[in-house]
Amino acid sequence: MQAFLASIGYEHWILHVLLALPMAALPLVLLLPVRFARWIALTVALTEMILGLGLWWAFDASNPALQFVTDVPWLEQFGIGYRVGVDGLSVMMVLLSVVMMPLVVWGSWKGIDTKQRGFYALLLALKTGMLGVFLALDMFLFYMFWELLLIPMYFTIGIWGSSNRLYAATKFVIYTFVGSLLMLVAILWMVKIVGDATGTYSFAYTHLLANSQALAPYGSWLFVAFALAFAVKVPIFPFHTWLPDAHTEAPTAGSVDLAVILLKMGTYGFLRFAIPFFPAFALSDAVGLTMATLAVVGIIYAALVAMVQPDLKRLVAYSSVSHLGFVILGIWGSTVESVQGAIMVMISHGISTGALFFIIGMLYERRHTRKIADYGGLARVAPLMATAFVITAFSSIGLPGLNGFVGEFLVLIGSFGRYPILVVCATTAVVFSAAYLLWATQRVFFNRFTNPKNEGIGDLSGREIAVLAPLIAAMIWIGLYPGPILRRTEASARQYVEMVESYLPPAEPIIANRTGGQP
Amino acid sequence: MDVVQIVFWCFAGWAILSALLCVTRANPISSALWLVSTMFSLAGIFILLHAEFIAAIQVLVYAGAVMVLFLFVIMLLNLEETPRDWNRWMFWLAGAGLSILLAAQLVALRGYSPQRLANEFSSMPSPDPGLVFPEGAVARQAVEARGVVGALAEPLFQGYLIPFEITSILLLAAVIGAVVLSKKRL
Amino acid sequence: MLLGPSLAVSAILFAIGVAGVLIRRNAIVVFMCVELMLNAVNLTFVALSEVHGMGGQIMVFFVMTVAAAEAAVGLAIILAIFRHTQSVDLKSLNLLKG
Amino acid sequence: MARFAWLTILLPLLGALANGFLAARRPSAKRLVSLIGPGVLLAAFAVAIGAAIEVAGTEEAIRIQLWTWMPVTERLHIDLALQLDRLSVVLLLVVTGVGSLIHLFSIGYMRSDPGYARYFAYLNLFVAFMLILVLGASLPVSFIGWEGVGLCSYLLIGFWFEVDANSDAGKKAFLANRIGDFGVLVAMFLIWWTLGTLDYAGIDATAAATLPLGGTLATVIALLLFLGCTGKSAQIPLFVWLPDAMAGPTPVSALIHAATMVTAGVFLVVRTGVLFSLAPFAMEIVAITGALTAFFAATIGLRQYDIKKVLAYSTVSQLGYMFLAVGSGAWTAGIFHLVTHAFFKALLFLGAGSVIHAMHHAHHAVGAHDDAQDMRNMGGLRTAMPWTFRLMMIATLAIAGVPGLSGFFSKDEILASAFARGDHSTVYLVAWGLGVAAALMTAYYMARLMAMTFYGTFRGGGEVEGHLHEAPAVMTGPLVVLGGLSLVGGLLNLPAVVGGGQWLEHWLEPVLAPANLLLDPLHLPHGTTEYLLLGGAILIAVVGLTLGFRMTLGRPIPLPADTPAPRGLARLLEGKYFVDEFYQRVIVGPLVWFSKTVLWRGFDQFVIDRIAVAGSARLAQGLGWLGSRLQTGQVALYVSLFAVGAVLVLRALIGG
Repeated sequence: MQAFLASIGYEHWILHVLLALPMAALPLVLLLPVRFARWIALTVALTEMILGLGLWWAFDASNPALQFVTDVPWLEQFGIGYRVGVDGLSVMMVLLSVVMMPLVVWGSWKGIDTKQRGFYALLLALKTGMLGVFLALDMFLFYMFWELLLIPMYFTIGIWGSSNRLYAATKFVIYTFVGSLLMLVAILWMVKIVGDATGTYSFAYTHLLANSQALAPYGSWLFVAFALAFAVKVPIFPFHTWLPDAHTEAPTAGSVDLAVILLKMGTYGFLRFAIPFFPAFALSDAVGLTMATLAVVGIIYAALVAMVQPDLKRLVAYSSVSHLGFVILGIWGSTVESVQGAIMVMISHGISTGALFFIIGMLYERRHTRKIADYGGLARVAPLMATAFVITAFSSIGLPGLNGFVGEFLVLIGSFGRYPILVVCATTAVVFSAAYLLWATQRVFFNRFTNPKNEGIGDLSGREIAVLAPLIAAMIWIGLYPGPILRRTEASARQYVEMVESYLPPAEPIIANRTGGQP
Repeated sequence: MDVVQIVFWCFAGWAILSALLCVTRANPISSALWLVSTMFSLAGIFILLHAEFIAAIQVLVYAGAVMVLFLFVIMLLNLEETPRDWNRWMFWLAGAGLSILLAAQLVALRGYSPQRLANEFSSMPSPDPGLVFPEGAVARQAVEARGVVGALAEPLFQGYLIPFEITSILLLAAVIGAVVLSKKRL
Repeated sequence: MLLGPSLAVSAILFAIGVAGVLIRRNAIVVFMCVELMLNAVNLTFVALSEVHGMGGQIMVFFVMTVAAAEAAVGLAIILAIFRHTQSVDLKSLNLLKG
Repeated sequence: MARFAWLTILLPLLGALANGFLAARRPSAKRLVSLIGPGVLLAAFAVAIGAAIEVAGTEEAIRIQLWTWMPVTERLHIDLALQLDRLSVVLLLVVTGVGSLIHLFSIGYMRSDPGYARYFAYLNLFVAFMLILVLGASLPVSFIGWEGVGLCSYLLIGFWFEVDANSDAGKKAFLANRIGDFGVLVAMFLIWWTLGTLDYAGIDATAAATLPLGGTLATVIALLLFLGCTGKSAQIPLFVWLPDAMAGPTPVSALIHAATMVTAGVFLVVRTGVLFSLAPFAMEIVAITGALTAFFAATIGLRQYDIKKVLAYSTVSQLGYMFLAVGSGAWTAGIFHLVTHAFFKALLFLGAGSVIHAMHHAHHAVGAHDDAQDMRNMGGLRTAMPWTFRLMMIATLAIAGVPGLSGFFSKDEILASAFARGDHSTVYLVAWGLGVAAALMTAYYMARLMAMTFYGTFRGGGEVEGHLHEAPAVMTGPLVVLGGLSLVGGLLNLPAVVGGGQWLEHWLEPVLAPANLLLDPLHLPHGTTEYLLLGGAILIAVVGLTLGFRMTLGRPIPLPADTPAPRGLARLLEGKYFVDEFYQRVIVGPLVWFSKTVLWRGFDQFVIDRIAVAGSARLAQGLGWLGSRLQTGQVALYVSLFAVGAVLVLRALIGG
């Protein structure tokens, strides 16, 4: 496979095609009659997937450095260039978003009936933005894609959302925007500092990273700015209130995209930008402890609050906040296991929450309500959907053998050395997540069939099965055989940890001769 | 204090007095007329300052045409006296205070001799201060060289021709504006 | 040399004009005060042109044309307002309130 | 053959998938399902026997590497590997053996149930997960099985999900297990960070060298593991879910809540015996909790009227015995009782199942609606169901500890080892005392159960009695086999005093060697004390049984409708010490209230949404309003502002 890809010079054009294709199809969707909108979006998404999957083989797992790097000067006088590349941290996220694209388009096949052209055009723009964020190696380009995402997301929630959508959409945009403005200031200031120190003013990530020690004196302010922007996106505990609203009001496609990709931009940002640029400050004891505590508080708080949610989507939204708390804990756990675990949680959360949202979307398409109370005993009427929901719920709870467990286990076991008490508290979330998801599953699927309106809902249609089947297959595959994914992210994770380790006091071994224990 | 100074101060006193009265009269007609008298006094001063043509224009155009227009409008609207039509005390106070302040500052300009203006200018990186502020009583030599009207006409139609044309457009626009505004039905 | 004193006179006239505009409520009188301010400026121009060349006087010439145009249009506006509100009292004209 | 041990897992898994597919597509294909379900189990049993024969030959464990599960770093490199050694083979045989018998029984029991295929899919899936747990070579792999069985018990308890009580019971079971799993997870992290490995072999090798004997670390790890076991094996703090788990079909109770899943806790303790033996304090905790659970569960069992509830509390009590055994260092006694208990308790449950089945049919035929599981509606069934009666009587004698039967030997050995361990610390003596009392009560309530069900006259009304008849052959067959095993079970580990070869002791010797090395040897009582103990045990069994029969048959047994409301101690026992209500009011209630009002309404919506978000919006509006106050429409105001500006500019220009 590698040979074939190398023969067609795959690594030269793939990243550009991935970025350009949706944008190229955008005008097509807008101009052609409505009937074709869905089909164009689907074909584009499918081609993106087929091309994108090549990355799985073409990406050389053993070399931690950035690959497929292209560096084309763009706004020369400001030192801005079209710099794109991918490495262990981002390759899996690119693959996840590429794979999710056709599913999202297919998932909202019936759900969206008004203004289809606008919807699919925005969806394509969203796709480019998503891929751009993970591929960009130029701070300006990164920021541009970061902001590019806001507009389509705002309109998707604002126009096709449900009852209280404008409030949710505006809140979402303002929350993210305020955060990212600080980041813009930080980027500009950073470029200036490095420019003064080295003479060349450039936005290139590699350039800034190479002489990031020049940033050390200003490290605290710059890190706080970056951290705020990413914290809002992750979302970390105090900044999370936009997520439940955005999720509840967004249409299925919107909330799936939001859950699967947009939330990961925050954590990816920490891993790629915030910590490597200002390691001294980011990894100091105080910051490390606060971030880890916020993460754990977020995990438990969101799990508890999810338990009492009357609305299904809001419940899953809070569960996302709880899962992403694990990622932040993993990042600050600063061991190879915890960072790998963090990346794994990012991927598996995408899959399981994506599937949950698809199912809730299907329920919403049938009954137009998200209130748990309106449902009851659906397992009798829709057994297939009930099975799918149970499998997804258990993967989201973190049942070993499914994908949720792998990530959570690695994060917890990896971070245990550095924050033992916090990890113990985080593990309690294992119980709470089981509580709220099972309680919801029971009240929706497994209790008395009281509400006559539920009589009419049919079981999963062929299309819906086609959307859910790959996700469930992925859950079981990653749950039992995460090897290939872990191998691909290992090199970069190891490189990141080596960089981090030099700034950290060694995680004090609990028993002196611990390392001798290997048989 | 030679004769010119005395005459100047008479005209100045006259101008200031009539200005004060123009502002304070309740009847708009009287205040308009006091304004005309201010203009005449100013024309006098212009002559002292060797700007005879300007003085003539002042009397002819300004006092003659503009003030007549004012009087005509006042008559048209037959405004009678409006006693106590002063703004609330707050604005009165603000007005008085500000004008005193403004006057104090502008009077301070008195100390400005051409020399001070020149070297202040020269400190700024302008092309050539000499060109901007030629020395001595230039106005008088020009009048002697080219006569009262020529001294003004020559630079007007050579150096400032374009602005001159623009003012014609400006006047045209004003005329059209006035017509449009005042006609009830176009 | 009359530069100093004439500048002083023009300053006083200008100040009186400003005071007039602030104090009076009658639109026409306010207008006249504006004309007075313009005359004060003319005086300054002429005073300086005596020392520095004809530029000043030409400026006076332009100021006059502008004043004339402004008077014409201003009065037309006042006429239109008068026809509308039967009064020229500036206090009543506050449609553009915030 | 041992190399194919993974077949034992794959077969039930395939069975589960096939049945699942059938359940989704053609639920009515009952014949095919009843072929696949038990068939797959029997095949797995055959493979298990093959593997057992091969393992008998070697001392060390056979490790079967399937694939690398989590290749993260050199230190954390978890393989999905199975470990087949003497201990896991015993469990393997019990699970597959008893499992297939129960599958056969279920064919008859569940025949009329519409969810037939779905039931067998879940049952097969359960056996597959249980075998992963038993055969797992490392803690995480066993953890897959550990949580998998929790999942299947959730699905099976809540099988008839139409009834809210059942799905509630299922959820409660899973949450209780999950709380236990929290303990196992944290224990795993501690083990990995201290010993650097999670494989059982690795733990056995490095634990003694790394963890100081009796140190806090070893104790904490052991106690956390025990927390997991209490969750899974329903010991004192987390036993509340087992009685409610009776909401599931009876064969499920037999398989999961008697023979296999609940014993997983005991298996884990024995499997990580080294860690426990490094923490004597933890061993004491295990022993005393086991004894306390045995005692309290037995007391509750005295006053229950639902036949399955009595058996459920009896299971909790017997599990308490197993933990007492393991707590006092007698690993073999624990496993021995586990095996024998699997036989007679499964038999009791299946017997109860056939009774309930018969009662259902009778009620159905007549259209009566009394509770088919309430013993007060039964009575005198020995004539209508002779086979079930005889076999259940064997099991009752076995569990009561009548000499000669399997129960006597296993229970006696536990009490003996607890007594022997007594000279180390008095805790064990107290535990022994509780154990003896529990034994007495066990005999009593089993006798009471038999008396109320089979003796006396049928209290359920004449025409119902006419329809009562023995369960079909497919149900009584497994009963007979289990009856035989209960009879013969004792031979597995005949104590020396009776001339037995203690076969199981030697069989498990290689596996338990590392743990036993650390423990100071257990010198069992011999000579006069031993005979005294034996005599005492026999006396207890006999007294308990006679008392049970005499007391229940003596007084007339009221029907459920007119049973007087219990008072005093009886109310306490019948109400199960109100543990459930206590948990609800003290833990669950406040937690839900706290998260709803304080966290969600209070903090999330009020503090963040109202104050932070809406607050900043109002701030912006306020500033805007302030600005608008300036536009008063007064020309004079604008000019004065203009003038102020002019003055300032001039001031700057000239002043300088």
